[in-house]
Amino acid sequence: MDKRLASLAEAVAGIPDGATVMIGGFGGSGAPIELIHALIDRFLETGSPKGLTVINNNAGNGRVGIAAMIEQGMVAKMICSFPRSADPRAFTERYQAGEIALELVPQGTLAERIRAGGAGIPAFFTPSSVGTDLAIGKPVQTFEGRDYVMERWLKADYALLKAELGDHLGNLTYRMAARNFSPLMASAAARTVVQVRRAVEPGEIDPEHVITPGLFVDAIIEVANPAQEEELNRAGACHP
Amino acid sequence: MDKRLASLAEAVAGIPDGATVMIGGFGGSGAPIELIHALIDRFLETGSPKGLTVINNNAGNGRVGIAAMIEQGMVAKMICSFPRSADPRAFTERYQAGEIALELVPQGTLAERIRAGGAGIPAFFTPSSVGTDLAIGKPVQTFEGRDYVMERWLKADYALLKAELGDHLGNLTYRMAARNFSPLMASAAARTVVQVRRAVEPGEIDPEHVITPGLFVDAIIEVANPAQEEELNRAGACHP
Amino acid sequence: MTDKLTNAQIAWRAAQDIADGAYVNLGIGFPEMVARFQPPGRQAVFHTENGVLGFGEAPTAGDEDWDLINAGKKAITLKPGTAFFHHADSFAMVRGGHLDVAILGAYEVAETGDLANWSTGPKDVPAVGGAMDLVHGAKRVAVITDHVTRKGQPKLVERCTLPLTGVGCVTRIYTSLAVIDIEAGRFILREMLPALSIDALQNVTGAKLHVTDPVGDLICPEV
Amino acid sequence: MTDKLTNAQIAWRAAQDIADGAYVNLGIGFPEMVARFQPPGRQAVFHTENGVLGFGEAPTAGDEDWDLINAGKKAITLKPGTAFFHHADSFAMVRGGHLDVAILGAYEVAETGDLANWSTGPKDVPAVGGAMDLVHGAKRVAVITDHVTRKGQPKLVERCTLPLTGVGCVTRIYTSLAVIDIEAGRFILREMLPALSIDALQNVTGAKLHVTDPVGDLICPEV
Repeated sequence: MDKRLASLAEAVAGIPDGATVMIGGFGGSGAPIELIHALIDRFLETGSPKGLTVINNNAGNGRVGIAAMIEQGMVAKMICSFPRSADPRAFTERYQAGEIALELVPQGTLAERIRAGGAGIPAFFTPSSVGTDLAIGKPVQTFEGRDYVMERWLKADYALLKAELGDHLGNLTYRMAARNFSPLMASAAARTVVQVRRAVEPGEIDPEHVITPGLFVDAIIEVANPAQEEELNRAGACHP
Repeated sequence: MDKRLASLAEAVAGIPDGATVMIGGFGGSGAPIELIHALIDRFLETGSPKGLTVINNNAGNGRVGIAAMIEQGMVAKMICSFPRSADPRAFTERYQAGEIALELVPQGTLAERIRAGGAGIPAFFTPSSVGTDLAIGKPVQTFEGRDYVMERWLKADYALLKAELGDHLGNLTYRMAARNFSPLMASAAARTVVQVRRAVEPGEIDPEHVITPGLFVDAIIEVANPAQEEELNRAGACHP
Repeated sequence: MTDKLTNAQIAWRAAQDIADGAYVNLGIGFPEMVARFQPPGRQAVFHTENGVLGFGEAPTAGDEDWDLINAGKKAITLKPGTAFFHHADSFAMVRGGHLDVAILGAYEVAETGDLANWSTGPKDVPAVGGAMDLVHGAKRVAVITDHVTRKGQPKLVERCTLPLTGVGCVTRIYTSLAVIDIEAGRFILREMLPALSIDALQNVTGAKLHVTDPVGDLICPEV
Repeated sequence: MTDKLTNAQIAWRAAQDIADGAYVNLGIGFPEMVARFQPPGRQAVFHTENGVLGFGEAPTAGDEDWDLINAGKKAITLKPGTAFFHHADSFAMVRGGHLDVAILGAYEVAETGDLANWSTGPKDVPAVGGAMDLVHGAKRVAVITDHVTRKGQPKLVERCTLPLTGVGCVTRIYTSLAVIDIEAGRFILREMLPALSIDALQNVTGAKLHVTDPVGDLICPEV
């Protein structure tokens, strides 16, 4: 079993129109810029994939990464907790024009819904959002005198993630806070594709240091010097 | 902040009669033998704590550890998935005599209930046990045409755990498969006490290798050469 | 020609259906034997409930590390690519549908796919372990078992009489006499020992055996 | 004597109530300032939603590592004892009641303890982040805020008019003029600027201020 792919183009080739795609990262930390840009390049060449539902904590920043996907018109809906950023114009413009849908989810609920999707738990109860507009229409149940909202799992067709080390079996480590949503998304997508800074042989990652076991990963592609979204934005970068 | 304790006796001093105690380990792997035996020693000296509810995957093996607690009559109830072992006589005898209660929980449900207790999730749905005797009396709900049982969180007054490294802030690592339930139990107990093979300075554990962040840990006690339950049993050991 | 397959031969036959790279959980006891018979060129990745993926074979006696065990509390070994994780993550793998195959033992299997393998009744100390999670998690749940009980009673039945582990969960049964699929609430006979007749097999089976395609010969090497 | 406290002074005052060793989450923006004013001899452990516990101060400009950020996407640093974890574990810490204190900003706080701090209405792009989790997780939820809006309208009110972040969750408010507790659906005045009268404070407060104990002087150093 060898989960390595040969190219970024191959890594994003299978994502169809209308797919739900989880994209790792919190702001620029952990954002798989090269995978996202490969997907944009495919869209620019072929017109596909479009009509995507994208799941990420944010809704893009500047003119790279998820913001560039939105700018190109590939995204029909964002599921996120915080669609604001230093430069949120791509999302804001489309949102205010009614061209992109938004499902706003409290950050902890978003994380837990994704985990539930990966863990085979169709629904769970949380105190978050009880009594607020974000709980409207959701079942509320009382446990030990306190109200909780029932939330549903969240799954995706694809997850596009960035990791630090990845072995051929798909075992992953992450760099510092770049971990964030990625281990959860790896478990909740039908197909999980990961750009790793360094592809290593099985056994090079200490079994106690594996963060995402290979079972959750379908494919890895080495991107040795990945771009940092924050640095791209500070340099005023734009894709394409 | 320094979470180190001076003695095993101090570590188990506060556990009251009737407490619910989570005990880490799966069989002998990860079993905090020295903490358990310190608790037994306290009981033999003072008659307390008794009437305990113990949560562990198993119900003891041989005449050490949890089995010895049961043999001494400290345990009123076990919550576990598998109360069988190579030498289950302590539990079996008390159970057949009607002297100990048993709440049998599927292993994955047990793990998830403990995680839910630590994560502030009062209830969740699982397919495990649907249509079986272990689902009797539990609410069943259908999602996307499939039935799921609602399960409740599980919390404890104390967790007694074994870890490999522990720093003064309570950050922990575990050795190989000795991890099992312990990171979950650390989060679900009002007070978490951990015997560590080596107490280290903050910074000695790589932040990416921490398995249980210190926030979940109240106290650590160094036990440099911990006994292995399996080895004790193979040697026919008995406590006291 | 043997009367029936040995346990090792049943395990061998089950192992032939495991694809290269499949993620597999083997129930404790007899099912663990399946790991020994992976066909050449195929490597399954084995999962054990207590938080290990991709582990190796049993160590030689005396080399055990008792922090490194499987769900049956037997010593295992590391191999390149092994990963450790906690119990909630382990059962996320199970419940979340990430395992390709789970192979379990059985007291009874019904033509409905119902499985009973955790309790022989109220006299016993009940112990369920991870079985109720596995039957709802793996993409394919198979059973390996002697075709009949020690007393010669059928283990393949119309309805289970013992407490259920799961409802409608088993899709294939490897027995000492046959390979039988469960489809739409029926036992479909796929393979049986060449010396056996369908009538003879039906006689030791507690529910109707259906034949929808030619029945293959169940031939296993001496293992 | 100043008319009102600066934001830094409000943050300083809030920091005085944080015990040594407390686990603390500071909301993004203004609340982050609280970390600067830990009293000598006390060290809180700061949590940030994106999976870091026990991190250090901001790096000097040019030394940022953009994989090491806080929930406000600002660069932070490691210090001995820092731990990383994923988002589900991070919010297990929050929702599970493991944080001692969360300090948040506010658009409005009601005498009921209701907080509104995530949406200024339908014209805006809504963004909630982790606020709705934090208000139900931390053992103590405090607000730091100017006492009135930029237009001089009260931010402490009988009932919030903006969309709620949480119901009955805030227990203490540190404002530019006063420290106010919320108990049993009432604002209880604890401290106010020495130059201020209760009447003057009541005039800029949208709900009745109750006095149950002697009101302390709110005195902050120039920071």
